[in-house]
Formats: sequence, C-alpha cells, structure tokens
Amino acid sequence: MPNAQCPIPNSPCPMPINHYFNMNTEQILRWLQRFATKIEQNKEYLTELDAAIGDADHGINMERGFKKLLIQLPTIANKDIGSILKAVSMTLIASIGGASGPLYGTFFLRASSAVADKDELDEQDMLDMLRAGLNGVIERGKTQLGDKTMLDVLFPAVTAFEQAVDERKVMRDAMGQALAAAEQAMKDTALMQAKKGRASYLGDRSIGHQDPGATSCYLMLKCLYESL
Amino acid sequence: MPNAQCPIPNSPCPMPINHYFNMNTEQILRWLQRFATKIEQNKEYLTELDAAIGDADHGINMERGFKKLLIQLPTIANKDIGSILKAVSMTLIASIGGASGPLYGTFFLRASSAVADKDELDEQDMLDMLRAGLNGVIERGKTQLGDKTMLDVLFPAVTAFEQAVDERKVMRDAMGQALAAAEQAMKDTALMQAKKGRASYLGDRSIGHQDPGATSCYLMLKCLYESL
Amino acid sequence: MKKLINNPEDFVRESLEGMAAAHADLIKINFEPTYLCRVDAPRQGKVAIISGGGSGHEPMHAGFVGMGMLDAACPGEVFTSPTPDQMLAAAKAVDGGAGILYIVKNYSGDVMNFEMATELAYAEGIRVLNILIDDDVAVKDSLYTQGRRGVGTTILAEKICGAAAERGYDLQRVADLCRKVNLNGRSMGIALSSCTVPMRMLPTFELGANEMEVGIGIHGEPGRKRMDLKPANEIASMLALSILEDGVYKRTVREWDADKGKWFDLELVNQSLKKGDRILAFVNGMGGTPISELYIIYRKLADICANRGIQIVRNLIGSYITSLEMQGCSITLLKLDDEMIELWDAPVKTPSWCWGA
Amino acid sequence: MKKLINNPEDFVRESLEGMAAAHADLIKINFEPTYLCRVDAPRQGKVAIISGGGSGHEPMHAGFVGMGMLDAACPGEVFTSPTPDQMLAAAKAVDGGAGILYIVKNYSGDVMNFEMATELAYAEGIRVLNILIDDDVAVKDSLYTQGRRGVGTTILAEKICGAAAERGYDLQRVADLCRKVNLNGRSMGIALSSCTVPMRMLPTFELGANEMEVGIGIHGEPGRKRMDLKPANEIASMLALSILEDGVYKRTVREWDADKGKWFDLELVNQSLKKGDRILAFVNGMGGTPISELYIIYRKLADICANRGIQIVRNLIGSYITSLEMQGCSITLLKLDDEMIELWDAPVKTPSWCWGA
Ligand SMILES: Nc1ncnc2c1ncn2[C@@H]1O[C@H](COP(=O)(O)OP(=O)(O)O)[C@@H](O)[C@H]1O
Ligand SMILES: Nc1ncnc2c1ncn2[C@@H]1O[C@H](COP(=O)(O)OP(=O)(O)O)[C@@H](O)[C@H]1O
Ligand SMILES: [Mg+2]
Ligand SMILES: [Mg+2]
Ligand SMILES: [Mg+2]
Ligand SMILES: [Mg+2]
Repeated sequence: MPNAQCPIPNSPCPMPINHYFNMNTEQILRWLQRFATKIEQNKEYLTELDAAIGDADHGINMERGFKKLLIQLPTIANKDIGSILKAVSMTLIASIGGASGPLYGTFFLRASSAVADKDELDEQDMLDMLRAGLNGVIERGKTQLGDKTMLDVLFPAVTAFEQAVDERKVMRDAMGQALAAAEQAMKDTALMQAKKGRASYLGDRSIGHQDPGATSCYLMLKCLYESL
Repeated sequence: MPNAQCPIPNSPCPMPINHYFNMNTEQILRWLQRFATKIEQNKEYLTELDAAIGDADHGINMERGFKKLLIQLPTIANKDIGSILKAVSMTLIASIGGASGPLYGTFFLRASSAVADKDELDEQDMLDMLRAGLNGVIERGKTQLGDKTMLDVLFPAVTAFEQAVDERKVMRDAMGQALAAAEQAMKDTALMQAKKGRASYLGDRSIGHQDPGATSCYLMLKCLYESL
Repeated sequence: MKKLINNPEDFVRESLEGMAAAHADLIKINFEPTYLCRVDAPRQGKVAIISGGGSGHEPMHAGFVGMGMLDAACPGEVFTSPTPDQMLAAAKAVDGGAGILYIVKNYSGDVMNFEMATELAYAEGIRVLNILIDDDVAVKDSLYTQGRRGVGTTILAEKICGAAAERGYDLQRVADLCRKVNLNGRSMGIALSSCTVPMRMLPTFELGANEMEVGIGIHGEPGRKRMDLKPANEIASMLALSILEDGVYKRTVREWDADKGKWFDLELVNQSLKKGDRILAFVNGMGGTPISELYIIYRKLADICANRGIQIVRNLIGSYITSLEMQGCSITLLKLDDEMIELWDAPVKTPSWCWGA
Repeated sequence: MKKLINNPEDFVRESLEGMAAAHADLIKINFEPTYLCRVDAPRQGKVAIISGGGSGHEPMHAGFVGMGMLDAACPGEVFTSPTPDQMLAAAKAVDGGAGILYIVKNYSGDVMNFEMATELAYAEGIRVLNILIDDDVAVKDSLYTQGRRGVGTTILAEKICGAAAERGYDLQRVADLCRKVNLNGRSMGIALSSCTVPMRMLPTFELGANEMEVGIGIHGEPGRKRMDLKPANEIASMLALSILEDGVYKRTVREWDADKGKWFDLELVNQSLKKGDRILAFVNGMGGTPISELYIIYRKLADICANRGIQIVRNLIGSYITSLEMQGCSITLLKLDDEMIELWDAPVKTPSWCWGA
C-alpha cells in the first residue's frame, strides 16, 4: 500500500501515521533499479570526477557492478527485503572491485542484516538499515568525517533522517530532509582535502574537486527518495 | 698558382692551357673545409630529406664525420693530396657510420689512391680521382644508376666532367659543367623510386622526394667547384 | 592514444588469455572468478603466496606466478582492485595446507578487498596472513591518511618471500620476512606522460609539453606536484634523494590474527638508509619508456649511491610495475641483509623472471 | 616527445655506461671505438659471435652479450650503423682463435660497414664469416633492390648460434646454422606511433590519430603503407597472414670466403611455412607498447596458427627489438627443427635474457 491515505477519514489515526508510508519490497526493488539506471546514466560523470583526483574509474567500477545487479534483480524479486539486500551486496562485492566495491558491498550487507526477513520497512526500520550500512562503511573504510569520502554524504544524510524520524516526520519527508542534507554535503566535499582513498595522495591538490564516491552515494539516496 | 694567367702574353701557350688552372693542395684543403662547413649548415636540411624517405639521420651522420674532419684538417695540411684524402677517408669511415659512412669513406679512399703522392691535380688527374671515387661507390654500394642514391648525382657529374675535359675545357669550366649536371641530377632523384638504402623499403612512396645522399653529394661537388 | 586492443571491455580478459596461452607450462588461468596460479598448484606443505591488484601494471602480478615466486595472482579490472571472491578462490586453489600469505599493496581498494577475503577465508578454515606493502616516499605523512602507497617494493617482496616459501619457511616466518622487506624498501616515481585507461580512452591527466608529474602512484593518479621537465640526471637525483633522505617513517597498520580471527593494530617504523648499507637498486619503467632511458637513470643513480657510501649489491632494470603505456620511471632502493640476498638470488621461473632455473 | 635523457649527443654513451655499470658481472665496455663484450672474453677455442647495428633498438644487441649468446656487440649512433673500426676492435677483443661470426642485419649501412670490417679483419689475419639476416616480409621483391630487412629473426639467430658456439661448433658450422635460422624466419611489423630520434626531437613520421603504419622497419623509417587503425585481432591476423602466406623468396646475397679473402654471391631461397611445421612465435613490442597489449596480439596469433595446423612449440613475448619509444609490434615466426629447439633451450646469461643458468 504505497503512499496510501489513513484508512479512517476524519479520525485520529489509530496506527502510527507513518505506517501507510512504509517502504515495501516493490519499492526496494524500484530503488535498486533506479539506482542502477542512474549509475549507468552518470557513468561518465562519476568517472570524470574520479579522473580529477583519483584514477578515473569510479563510474566504470560502479556501472560494472550495477549492470550485473540489473540482470540479477528479476531473479530475487520475490524474496524478502533482507534477502534482496544480501544478494545485492554479494553481487556488488564480487563485481565492483576497487574501493567502492567493498564499501557499497558492506553497506548493503550490514543493511540487510538490520532488516532481515522483513517485507516492509517503517521509519525505524529504515533508520536501522541506513545506520547499519553507515557503520559498515566506517568500519570497512576506517574513515572519519571530513576525509572526503562517501562517508561525508552518508553520515549527514543518516543523521538528518534520524532527526526527522525523531520529529515524527513521515518516511518520504524524512528522506527528503536526508536528501537535502546529502546534496549539500556532497557539494561540501569539494572544500575538503582528501585523507582516504586515492585522492589523499594529492595533498591539498584534492581541494576544489567534488568526491566521486560522495557523489554516487548522493545518487543512491536520491533514488531511494524517489522510490518512496 | 691558382687561377693564374698564361705566363706568355699574346702567344700560343706552349703548355696545355689548363695547366695554370690545376688544383693544388691548398685548394684541396679549401674544398674539404668548405664541404665540412656546408654539411654543418645543411645538417637539418639533409636530415629532413632523410626523414621523408629514410630514418632522419643523414645530416646528423654527415655532420658527425665532418666535424671530426674539421678538427683533423690542420694536422694533415702539409701532406700531399693523396695522403690528405686517405686521412679524410679514414676519419669519415670511423665516424659517419650508416650507409653514407662507408660510401663517402670509400669515395675518398679510392680517390686518394688515384692521386697518390701528388701536390697538384690537372684535369686528367681530377678525372682519375673522381672516376676512382665513383667506382668505389658503385662497388661498395652495389648500386645502379636510377636506384635513387648519391650515385645518381656522382655518375652524371663525372660523366659531364669527362666530356668537358675531352673538349679541352679548363678545370673550372669543366667542373662547372659537372656541377650543372649534378644539380639537375639531384633534382631528378625526386622522380625516381628508390632501389637501394632505406628509402627502397617505401616502394613507390619514395617517389616525389629528393634523395638525401644525392643532395649531400651535390654539395660536395659544389664545394669542389667553389674551391677552384 | 592508440592501443593494440579489441573492445576495451575485453582488454583484461584477452590479455590474460594470451598470457596463459603463452605460458601454459608455468601457469594456468581461471575465470569467474579470475585468478592465475602455478600449473603445479597446490604444492603440499608449502606456504602459498598470493598477490593481486588492478590490471594495467603488467607484468606485475601475473607475470610473477611460478616456481620461486607467487602461487597465484588475482587481477582486477584496469587500476581497480580485484574482488574478495577472486582472492578466496585463488586461496582455495593453491592452499597446500601450510597457509596463505596475501601480499597487499596499500591502496584503500586493495586493502579492503583483501581484508574481506581474509575474513572469508578464515570463515572457511583457511589460514591466511596479510602483509601490507607501503613504500612510496612521495606520500609524506601517515597520520589520519591512507599512508604510503605500495609500489616497487611489492615485487621484490614477492620474489624474496617466494624463495623463502619454496625453501620451506612456515607461514609466520614468510609473513615476518615480507614485513621486513617492506620495512627496508622505499620508492619514488615520476611520469613524463599520462596513461590512458582502455575503457575511457582519454589521458587520465594532462601534462604540458614541458612538464612532468612528480611523486606518482601506479594508477595514473596525479602525483604530489607538477614540475618543468628536467634532464635525466636531475630526475634521477631528485628520486634518489627523496629516498636517501627520507627520515624515520612511523605508521600503524592492521594485520590479521589467524588464530583469533580478528584484526589488530601494529606500529611499524622504517629506518633511513645510511652509509655502508647494502642495497638492491631497482629502476622501473612505467610501460612506455624504453630500457635505454632506464639505463641512463641507473647510471646516475649508481653514481649517487657510490658517493654516499651506499653499496649497490644487486640491481634490477626494466618495466616491471607499469601504468599501461605511461612514460616515466620509478626508483626503488631496498636495503638487503644476507638472508634477503640469498633469497633474491634463489631460482625463479615465472613468465617474466627466470634465473637459476 | 619527452625522454629521460640528458644531452641528446650523450644518449648512446650514457645509456651504454648505465648498462655496463648495471651488468659488470656479465659485460665490459670499451669506448673509442665503442663495443661491449663478455666479461670473460676472449674464450679460447670458442667461435666468437659479434653483432651490431644502430642504437635505439635496446635491448638488442648489447643486452644479449654474455654466456650462450653474443661475445660482443657494436652499437652505432641511434639508427645508424656502427663503423668498421668498432667491428674490427671487437673482433680482436673476443677472438679466441676459432674465428668470428658477424651477424649482420640487411640494411645498406650495416652491410657495407660489416663488409669493410670483414676485409680489414682478413688483412689482419682474423678469420671472419659474415651472415646476413633478411627476414622482413614487408619487403616484397628483392630484384634490383636492397632486399628484405633484418628484424626479429636476428636475436633468435643470435641465441641459437650463441648456444651452438658455446657447445663447440666450429666457425663454418655456426655460420651454416645462422644461415639456416635466417632461411626459416620471417617477420612483419606495424607502428601505432612514430619514434623520435634524440638528436632531432621531432617524430620521424607523422601519423594521424586514427592511422597506423604497416610494414615498418626498426628505424622509424615509414612502412609500406598507411592504414586506418584496426583492432588488435585484425592487426595480428594481418601480420600473421603476411608471414604465413609469404611464398618462396629467392635472392642473391654476398658472403665472404675467408680462405680466399673475397666475396662471392650465393643464391638463397626461403620456403613457405606449412601445416605441421613447428615454430617459435615471437611477438615483439616496439618500445612504447606495454606487454599486456603484446599478449592480446599473441592470443590471436596462437589461434591463427592452431587453425592452420602450425604448432607453436616455443614463444617469446616482449620488447626486444625496439625503435626507441615507438608504439607498435612485430611478429616473427621461426620454423624450428630439433637442433634449433635444443639450442634455443640451452642456457643463456646476458643482461636481458637469462635461463637455465
Ligand atoms: N577508506 C575509505 N572509506 C570510505 N570511502 C572511501 C575510502 N576510500 C575510498 N573511498 C571512496 O571511494 C571512492 C573511489 O572509488 P573508486 O574510484 O571506485 O575506487 P578506487 O579508488 O579503488 O579507484 C572515493 O571517491 C571515496 O568516496
Ligand atoms: N647501396 C647504396 N649505394 C649508394 N648510395 C647509397 C646506398 N645506400 C644508401 N645510399 C645513400 O645513402 C643515403 C642515406 O645515408 P644515411 O642516411 O647517412 O645512412 P642510413 O641510410 O644508414 O641512415 C641515401 O640517401 C643514399 O643516397
Ligand atoms: Mg577510482
Ligand atoms: Mg639515414
Ligand atoms: Mg581504481
Ligand atoms: Mg641511419
């Protein structure tokens, strides 16, 4: 029942209002599908960003993984959300390579554990899922905020989402706030000096360029928002 | 007595008229000096010609040899012509390399034998010298006329000189005729398809380009003429 | 940039197929997942050594698989770390019961993928140790950063550890030796031209006609600075002095506890090279530089070392760790002891190096 | 074009000095005149093998001086034949009393200079034979022309004859073997880019962004034709078929009669390769092409040979006969017999090749 209205008109809704804005399996699949397509469309853009401060392959790496994922999606469509995300993780780990492979792979692996067996995610589930993924990225990448990586988008986005959920915003609105934070954070990576990943070897020459992994991470969140 | 006049005015000259136009040691040295300088000045031009149909080193090769020769010239100035040319030959053989090294080396080696012990060359001596050098080039290079090599300048030049001597032209005039023939022959090498040397590998792509070795050979003859 | 390739997507696979076809007496290849291993793997009772990394650095690593060196290599896409499933499959294919050493270059991608593979291997009961190579002095500090990259010392460690494994060193000893090699090796490189990744077909960076990029890695990532092109002697001096005058280098690395199945932090310290040290001097070409130019660099390097009382007792000159068709070179100086010299000289038989065998 | 050089005039000397410094255990160098020879020369009673040619083709020839291969190499200036005084001095330095074989690539410069050297050696009482390598099928006819150039087969002949000399073959037998190798070898190459001679610092020829030069020699001289750039598989096919479909090739060469001290003409005939033949397949890089691309060419070449029933029993892949930093490749196919295989496999220890030793 995506985006359904409260079933009882003109009455205080007995169930938490955001229940009707849960994210179901179909939407999760839509998210993944959309993200994969977005990566394809932005393959060159992401690669150009990586050319400026890395080794010019971020778009190519991501597209390799998400092309595989597009083929795989129909075969896992009838699973629960946890299983879907686990399968996604395995595919990405085994096909992206580079730094982004284990990072996106770990993100989805941890996310999947947080929502094991579920067919629908409410705001809290979503938060658990995103936070688990975020922690996975931090542990795998040994990154800190300000290192100029995808973490610099993921962290503020998850924080903004959490705050919105605390404020009892519905899923779509909360994700909207997360996305706004992500977009700003993505742009802000241009101001940072890279401390992790290939860009870190540039020293202060990395300043002035937006981080490719931060950018793909923003695209992931944008697609998530658009799939709600 | 370079370019001296007939000693007995208004009388039939008892000696062959061209006696007073002989080439002496000093002129031989002047020739070599001039040729060496000319090569230096045309180093790039000769190399460009070689770039078009060969391996872009003819000017460099020649200059390497003639630079050595310039240093050597003062040390051999008081020898006879045969000995001077022999020394020149040894220097060129040991420093030019490539195809032009043995060819110019052999030219001077054979030329030197033809004028051994002489301090002055009359027209017949000059013809003997040039013909010996020419035969050396033919034998060393196994070349035929029309192969698009230095032979295509040397041969018509020597032939023209011989004819002029037969017609009892004085040295300078005979050499002028030889030079005119050489100049035309040099230009005509552009029409030929190379059969010897690196240019031969080009097949008909060598047509349209003047041969570098033919060009340096023309310069040699031009300097010879100018030294008389 | 023109290349002898077919479809860019097929570059890595076709190149590996050609390599496997050419050296079927030494190596065999597996696809899905991709790895190459010794034709006689697994060798029972011998520690197996596995390395891997992005492609585009050939002959490293696949060219060094064989007797006395690597048991397996895992090639990724061009300049992209291979994936954990490749590393795990390679480990299973070459495990002779004495355990596996992963030799890992310190790039975030390589480190993370090998870490995942190490965890996966542990879960499957395969004993793995994991040693990082981080020898690139172009990267100055390590605090809060990725630290130094793994470059030239990598293949020297592969050779020396490969010989040790062949002689029956146990896993811990091979790993300790590998760490020792890393602690004694330092490298620095420059590029005269960018390379071009086949899938992109644009130079990774643009260099002016009179510029060079100093302190490059091996992936076409730009270096620390850009300078006017210098004569070979000045380039050799600059690279050599960066290494010779590199001070004590401290950093914390993560290693794997194969008993407890967890990671632990280890502080490592490099000491500076000093008068009287015996070294292996390695002048490496980046792929598009002819060996004649490398010898000009070596000539000056030998001079500098002699002047400083540093003895070159072994050398290596050639294009062994490359960045596709990049022009440029790197210098690696590895301080040697008797054990390392003996193991360096020991027989090796791989597609790219073969001596004493 | 950027290069790791100092003054262009010093390129050859400095590169050779670097090489001699790096491999002082194997080779020693002489200047004025310039030659490199085995550190243990002269070897009493052993036929000595000398080759030489312009520089810029490294590692050929200097990289192949050592046990089991060349006794001496005479490097000329870049792409310029060395001079007779170098060849004579080298002959004197390595003559062990069993005579000298000059292996000469068929270029007018090399031929003429080696002929002069042969005559000079004779005059000094040194027994010399003189064998031409002319294996480049890009040159079609030989009538009234210079005939085919000497390219890839040269170093195969050097290896095989070097092993034969090491085993005690006498001078005539080594020369006959060298002629046999030449009669069984064929090559063809292409360039993706021009090279740049250091003294000139301009590309020797200009190629469009989508062009390649087909049928090149090894001196940056333009090839037989220019074509649109093709994928690697088509390039490999084109080169392989030029060789495989090359017909009977007849020509007259000049050899030296060491007894009579004069030249004589000899008619030589190459036979076409045919089904069932065993070959050595050599994919050579021109200097600026990475080995990964050479393996892509080899992959297709192996396929083509297999389809035609031609057995590749040995192979060689690398940049061994180069044109400075030129990008491109050549293929050489050498028909082998048992004797040649055995000699190919025999130990060799030189700066660039080392196996079985
Ligand atoms: N240690 C790390 N932690 C988090 N993100 C990282 C780390 N290292 C790299 N990244 C991210 O990965 C991106 C680069 O990914 P990609 O280009 O695919 O891999 P590689 O750097 O191996 O070529 C960077 O832009 C950065 O956002
Ligand atoms: N066999 C030959 N006989 C006569 N002249 C030749 C022969 N081969 C080459 N040449 C001449 O030599 C010239 C090239 O000389 P150079 O460039 O110095 O040597 P290389 O060809 O070895 O690079 C050609 O232009 C041609 O005139
Ligand atoms: Mg990247
Ligand atoms: Mg030339
Ligand atoms: Mg990468
Ligand atoms: Mg030349």
